[in-house]
Amino acid sequence: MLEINNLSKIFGSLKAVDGVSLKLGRGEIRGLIGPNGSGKSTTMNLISGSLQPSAGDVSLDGVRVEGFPSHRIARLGLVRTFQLTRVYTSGTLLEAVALGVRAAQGSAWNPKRWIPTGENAKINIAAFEALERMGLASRANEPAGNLPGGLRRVLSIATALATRPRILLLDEPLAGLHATEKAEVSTRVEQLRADGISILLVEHDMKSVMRLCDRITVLNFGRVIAEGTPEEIGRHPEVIKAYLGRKRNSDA
Amino acid sequence: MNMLTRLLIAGALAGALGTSAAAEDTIKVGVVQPQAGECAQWGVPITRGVQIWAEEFNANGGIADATGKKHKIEVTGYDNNCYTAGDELNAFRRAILDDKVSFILQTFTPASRQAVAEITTENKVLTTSYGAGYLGPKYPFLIGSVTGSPASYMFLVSHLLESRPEIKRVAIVTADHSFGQAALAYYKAGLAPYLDRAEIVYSQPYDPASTSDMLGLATPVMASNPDLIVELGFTPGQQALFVEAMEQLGYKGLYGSEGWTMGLVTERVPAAEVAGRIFSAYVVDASEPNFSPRVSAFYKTYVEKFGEKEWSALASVAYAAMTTIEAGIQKSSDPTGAGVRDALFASDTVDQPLFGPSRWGGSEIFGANNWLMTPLPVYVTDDKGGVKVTAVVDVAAWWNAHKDAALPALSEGGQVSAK
Amino acid sequence: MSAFRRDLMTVCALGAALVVGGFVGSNYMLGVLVLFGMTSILVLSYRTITTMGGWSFAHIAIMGIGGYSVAILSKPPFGLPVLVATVAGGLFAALFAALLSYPVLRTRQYYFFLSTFAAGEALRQCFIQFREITGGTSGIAFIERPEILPNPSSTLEFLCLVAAVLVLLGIFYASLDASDAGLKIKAVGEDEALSSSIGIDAWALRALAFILGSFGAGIAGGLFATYNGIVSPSDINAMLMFKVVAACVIGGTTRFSGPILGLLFLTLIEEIFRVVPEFVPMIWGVFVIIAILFGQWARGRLMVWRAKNA
Amino acid sequence: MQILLNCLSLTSFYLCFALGLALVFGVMRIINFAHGEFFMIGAYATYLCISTLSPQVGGPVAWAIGAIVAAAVTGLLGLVLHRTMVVPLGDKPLAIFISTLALSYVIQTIVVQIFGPVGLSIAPPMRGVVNFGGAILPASRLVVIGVAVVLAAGLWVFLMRSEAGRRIRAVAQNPRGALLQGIRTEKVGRLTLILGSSIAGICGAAMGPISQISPYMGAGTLWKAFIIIIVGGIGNIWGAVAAAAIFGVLDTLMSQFGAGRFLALTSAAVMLFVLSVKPSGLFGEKE
Repeated sequence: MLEINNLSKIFGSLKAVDGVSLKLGRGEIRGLIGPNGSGKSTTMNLISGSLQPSAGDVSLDGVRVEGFPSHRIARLGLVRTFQLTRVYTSGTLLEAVALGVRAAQGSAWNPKRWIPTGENAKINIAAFEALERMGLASRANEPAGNLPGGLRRVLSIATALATRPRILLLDEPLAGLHATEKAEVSTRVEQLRADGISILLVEHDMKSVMRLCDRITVLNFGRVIAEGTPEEIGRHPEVIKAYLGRKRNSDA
Repeated sequence: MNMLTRLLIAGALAGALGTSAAAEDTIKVGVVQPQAGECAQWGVPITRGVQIWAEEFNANGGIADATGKKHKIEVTGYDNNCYTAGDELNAFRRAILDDKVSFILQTFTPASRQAVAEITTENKVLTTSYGAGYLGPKYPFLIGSVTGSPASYMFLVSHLLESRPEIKRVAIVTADHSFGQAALAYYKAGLAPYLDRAEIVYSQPYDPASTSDMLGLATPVMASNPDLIVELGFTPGQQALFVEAMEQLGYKGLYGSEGWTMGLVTERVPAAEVAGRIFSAYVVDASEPNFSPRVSAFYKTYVEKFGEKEWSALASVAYAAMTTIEAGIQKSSDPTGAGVRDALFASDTVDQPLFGPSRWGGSEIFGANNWLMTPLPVYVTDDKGGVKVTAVVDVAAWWNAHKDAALPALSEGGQVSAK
Repeated sequence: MSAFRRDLMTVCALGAALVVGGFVGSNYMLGVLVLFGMTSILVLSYRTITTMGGWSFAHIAIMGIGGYSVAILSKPPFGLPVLVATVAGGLFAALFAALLSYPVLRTRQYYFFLSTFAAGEALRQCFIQFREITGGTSGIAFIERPEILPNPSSTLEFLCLVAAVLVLLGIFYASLDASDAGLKIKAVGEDEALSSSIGIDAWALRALAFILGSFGAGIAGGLFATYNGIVSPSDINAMLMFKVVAACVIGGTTRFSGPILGLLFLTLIEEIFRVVPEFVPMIWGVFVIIAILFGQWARGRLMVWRAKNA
Repeated sequence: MQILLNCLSLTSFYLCFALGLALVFGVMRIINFAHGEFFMIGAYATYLCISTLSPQVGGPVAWAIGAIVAAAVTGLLGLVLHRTMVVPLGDKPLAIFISTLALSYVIQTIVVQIFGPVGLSIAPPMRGVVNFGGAILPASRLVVIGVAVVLAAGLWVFLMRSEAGRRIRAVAQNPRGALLQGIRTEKVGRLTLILGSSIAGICGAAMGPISQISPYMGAGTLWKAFIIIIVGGIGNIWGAVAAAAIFGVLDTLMSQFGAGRFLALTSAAVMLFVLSVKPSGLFGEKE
């Protein structure tokens, strides 16, 4: 269970994120939307540890984690993907995802980890499962280098999944996908909820957001201007104003 | 960066190694000096000096040993990557093990000599230098064939103190590398006997890498207002810059060093202004005509072959060092390292072709008399930018008279290895 | 596992080639092989550091620590046997790398080379300035050969020792490369942000690679010291550093065979042009430039080929 | 007073070393390891001009021609470097670093073949000494200070005022952002590299008469320039100017008061300290 209380981040004089609070329950899919520059990605970076917050706190199952480096937060079960997709391209898809499985295990300093042990098989099975859940199993042994854009994004989700996270932060997972791929990825993301993984979803594709999310938080100029179920958000005057600029006289 | 480049490499591997076949009775001489890189400005003139020495003999059929048999001399230069001790040893291995040389001329610095002490003694290769630096009873094949550095600094500064009673304050400006350290110790040893009437007012070594600011270096030296400045470690160009900076700061005293490239100095400071004030003493300076006709003939051949701009006093120093070996070869019936060594050490004096009779010495400093103390000519600048001999120091006599005062200064400077 | 086995093969083949070459070759060839063996240890340990994406320019200075440790520890008042001192030298080098990793590993890319370049120079200055311990610019001489050698002064036996140490260290680095830690180090080298986002402690793994690589450099430094019998600040020279970097650049660092072939190529040029040593740096430089530009062009070509028939 | 003048002249030397590199490094985030060699080529170009022309036209004019020739030659080299290395290896700073390192050895060997290994020295075109209340400042050093000040000020005006300058600063702050604004970063990169290289050439020409020029003088200057850039701070040309001043004063005082031989050690120690405290340097902003 993820809990954020009036998180804020100031760059010089700009309050990029200003007192954002949010609670994410087990297995819940929470949308985080807002016009460009509303602080969505900054909030993601603050939660995942890529950026140090200026104020406010982040707690994971009651444990305060704000200010932790991102790898410690990841080990506590909160993993994120990037807006500009980042994927390991030197090896095959399986090897890329296997790194996700290995990532959380053991400390680098213990010499036992310096010897190639036999548990590669166990790791590869876990990696294969992660690929299967994202529908990439058929391409497991292909070089990850020449995956088309959309599939690279799916692979990055699979890599994050391989670390068996409790909370997954997805940064525009559907961007750059065409209709059929979008539908397929949305259903797979929905299935994740069944395994008890809670998801914070930043996405511009309103149709998918409305369909996928249990609740939605709307940001504008770094502040939360609305929170509620997709239906409430759809009709919320503030949200429409934020998106369409000023409210056009009386209609709508 | 991948398979394609590796194929390229595999192709080039086919280049076979060529090793030269060694002719039978030629005398093979190795010169281990930097042939490339920053220090080539010292190494290349030294190698050329030895090559001209060899050509003089080869021109009339080679050098005759005691039995009258003539041997061609073959000189090969080996690079020691700017006096790096490890590379010095590798160059020696290459020269001794592969090319089977019987004589080697190397630098005098203690580090380089210690690195090759064992291999030269094992293979009986007579290794000489234009100075002593490091010798030892366990290493009979390490010898010093002329007074040379670093001892020449001691004899130069002591000669100046004796011949110029008005000198009261002396500044020693040396670089912080192994040459500089040895020079600092020998300068102090040369001054030790005269400390009752003269004092050392400046002796801070400088960082050789940061000589871009010569004025920053000269200002503290001028602040100690010395009568005599003795230097070691500047390249020829830096020497000229140092003199220019000191003159600009109003210095009127004397300068002393192992050698000055007067061409560069007079470009910056009018010759008349420094006439009679710049002294040098380093084995022999061939550009000065009347010390020894044979050496000035060598100077003409060098300038003819390589041009006046490429001249460096070190070439004549190397030439002089080889003349001691020449004396040994001519007196021995078997021109190998061991044979020549026995001939040279048959008696405790050697009739040196350039300097005349000189005694072996150095036991107090190195524990073995493997260093030929040849008399040391001292030069001073004349008003036309040239140099002329002002005195010839009887090195052995001075050493016997003053060694008790000089030895403590040398051991304090870490230059004494006699047990 | 195949990559791990290929690396092991390369290392054992190199060790065997050194020993066989030693028995067959001429005296001088022995010297070249010993130097090649020791420099290979240096290049392999350097490759381990490059896998984490950092091209350190302090490698040769850190090697100096190994050399000086052997020089100091094998003489009174310590009097350790030379081989023990060599291992201690490796540990000291690793310790220094650990200390250095704090300021240096915080930097990225271009700053990493600059700061390691300057740290190496600072270390070389320490060897010069602390005269009482390191003997200043004339260094420390008369270092013994390892006692366990039946007759220490024989170069052939020393060559066998170098080959043995090379194979041992090679196996260690190969296993590290294929191990869990090794894969993570390469992951950090490929994309640090992604690695830390999925839970890999990037800083710790970069430090691990830097320290373990420096351990190898320390061992190589110790071997150089006992072989040359002397260690001095001038041994730490830019030409050797450039040779190590060039070997990794020309040969490529994906597998062990890359740097070794690169080093062989450079040594061959050095030997062929022995008569005109002043041209060697230029020829090395030209081949490094060709390798980088050609590699870049080839990689572009490879990308296109892969995309065409993906 | 003399110490003050020495500090001033040493600061201007260090500025000469570091200015060109700071510009290129600041804007394009690449390190041109051959920068020292451009400095050296500038010095040799001036040497050629002075030794051939000074009999006809006299020292100062020959030196001026030498400086212009130096700027042109090194500028051209900068262009060639940009075309052959920077463009194909644009986004890989490591590859550029190592290939320029290799290039520096190639240039050194070529210059040795032409001019010989023995260092040469340029007869100082401007003789004489200027007196400031007892302390002296040799004319040729005044030239260096003048050149350093003119270059720094000129660069400042060029960057702040001119159109091309603004484009360079834009690329420096945010290469991608600049690209989006339609700035042709490659053209700006080429201009920067030509500018940086010719600055190195001019500084080589200015420093030629007061130091011994040799094919290997580049390496020493480069090391100092690296230190100044690291301490000065990332991408910040004025940081480099300030760092040059800091080291100018520090090194002069140290050699004045007898710690001359520790110069290299302290410079490296200062650099390592700054790096561990503030990785982006004293005046640089976080990357």
